[in-house]
Amino acid sequence: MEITLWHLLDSLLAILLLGLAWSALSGTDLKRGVVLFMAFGLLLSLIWARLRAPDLALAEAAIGAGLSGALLLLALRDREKSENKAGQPMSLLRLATVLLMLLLAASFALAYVTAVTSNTGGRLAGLAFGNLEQSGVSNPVTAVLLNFRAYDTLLELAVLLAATLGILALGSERRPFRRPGVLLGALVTWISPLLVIVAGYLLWTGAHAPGGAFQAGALLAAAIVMLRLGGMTSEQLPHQLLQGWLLAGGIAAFMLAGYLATFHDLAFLQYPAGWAGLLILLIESAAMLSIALSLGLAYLGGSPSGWDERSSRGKRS
Amino acid sequence: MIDMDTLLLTAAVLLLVTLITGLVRALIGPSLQDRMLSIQLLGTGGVALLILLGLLLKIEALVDTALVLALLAAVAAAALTRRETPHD
Amino acid sequence: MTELLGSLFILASLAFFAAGSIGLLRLPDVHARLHALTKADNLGLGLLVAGACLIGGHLLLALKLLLVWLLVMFASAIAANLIARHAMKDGEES
Amino acid sequence: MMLTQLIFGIAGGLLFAMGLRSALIRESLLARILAVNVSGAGIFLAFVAIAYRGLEETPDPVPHALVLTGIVVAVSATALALALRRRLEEADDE
Repeated sequence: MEITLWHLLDSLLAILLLGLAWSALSGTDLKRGVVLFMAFGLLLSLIWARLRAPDLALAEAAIGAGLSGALLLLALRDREKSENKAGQPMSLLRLATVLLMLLLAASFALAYVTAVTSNTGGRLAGLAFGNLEQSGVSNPVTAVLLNFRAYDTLLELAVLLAATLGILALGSERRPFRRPGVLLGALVTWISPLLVIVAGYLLWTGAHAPGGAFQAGALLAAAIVMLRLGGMTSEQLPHQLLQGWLLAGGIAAFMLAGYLATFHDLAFLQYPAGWAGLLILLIESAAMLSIALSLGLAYLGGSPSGWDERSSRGKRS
Repeated sequence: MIDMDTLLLTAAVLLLVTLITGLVRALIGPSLQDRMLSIQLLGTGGVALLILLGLLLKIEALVDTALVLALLAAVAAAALTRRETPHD
Repeated sequence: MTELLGSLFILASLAFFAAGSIGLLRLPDVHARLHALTKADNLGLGLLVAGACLIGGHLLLALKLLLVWLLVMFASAIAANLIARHAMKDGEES
Repeated sequence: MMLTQLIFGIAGGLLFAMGLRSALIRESLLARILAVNVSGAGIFLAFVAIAYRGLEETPDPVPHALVLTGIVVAVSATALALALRRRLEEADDE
């Protein structure tokens, strides 16, 4: 193995990442932990770029650096008696934990070395590249997500929907913010539309370049977060009925496209020849809206106020 | 005369070293705002590093990533500095 | 020729980033550090973007890079203000 | 195995262990949620390092797709965990 300047860059990135993770996890000040965790997400996005994974870099830049941080910062406001401090480690568990860690670290190392050195990893990649032309898109990651392993993505959307339903069932939304000052107001009015435009661009470009429904959905969700920070109330969201349709829309579009294939004597989710590109774009558009609204409602923290008063719908002051 | 890639790579390494230097401030604090500044630093410096990596690895989409990172650094700053609502 | 000029710009930008980081590390309080960081790093990024435009070649890339720079300048100007106000409010309370 | 894969593989393993340790020994729920996220990032890092094929080669898209869905699932799971934590506090207050 020849050591080059690239390896110096890699080592510096890795050390910095570990340093940030360590300081985010240690210490008893939770606010400090959350801010450092946001820096950790930013750095992770740079590492995905370094490892030639621009699709992940885009998603991490939107989610790791922005959305998770915003969610955690809101959660800092829920003060609990035992939780104002991060708390001291429980001493009893310490020894057992260290032993467990050693065991897990050994199995992790074994699994990793096997995965990297064996040839089985190459076979799937070969399959993916070999069939790229029939997939309807030219970005291999989008092809894997929406075509070769579409089942996974369909179920992933179901997981997302389940998590959102859980959040909606757990309680009502947080109080909205006050009207912002001039500066924050300007930031919100400028950044939110830009986020929407870039989301549309990423959705479109995802067919042939890095991007796609997940990145675009995360950016739209970031737009919702930004508007929320600027004092948006849940009344300004679409009508409750429309929200329900949007939330389920990603899965619905996916299922419809899947069943369409069965009318052509194909397997479920096996797109008819020539239609793959269009179907993928339609599924991705619906999935983007579902993902955006799911994550947006997650930032609201619960079911929007007014959702439970079905009778008074539309008459809220 | 050294070639372009070596020059860009050296620049990327040096840039990362300056980022690490700045991030020491995030680790030692002392105030919360010092840590917020480190996010600003990683935002701007991260955009710079992404542009360099895009040139080096010949991935043009990293410029799109830089754009997204710049946008989200603004969202992060807004989320970080938003104070509590009156009756929350 | 353009490549040489581009690399000169990129090397020059490193000096600004270094100044920003050293300022962040060495200056005495949040407001001074803020001033060092945002001014120096935005200038550094501007030089780096100019260099990348010269090296990268085509127009679309250059336009995108320019957009990124403008966006960073706008966002960090406001973010710097927000952080400074945040720090001032903390100062009043304590 | 390439040295780059080794470096990021080790980093991924350490992140995974570090996060898991904190998730087990911390009392605060929020600290645990943070820790699980760091731990998950370690797994993602290992996956992406496995997919890496070299400076000029296109990496394996399958792990990338898995990690991409993983990132989105992780943030929605985090949101659900935070909502549960908030509900738990309200239940304690009653």
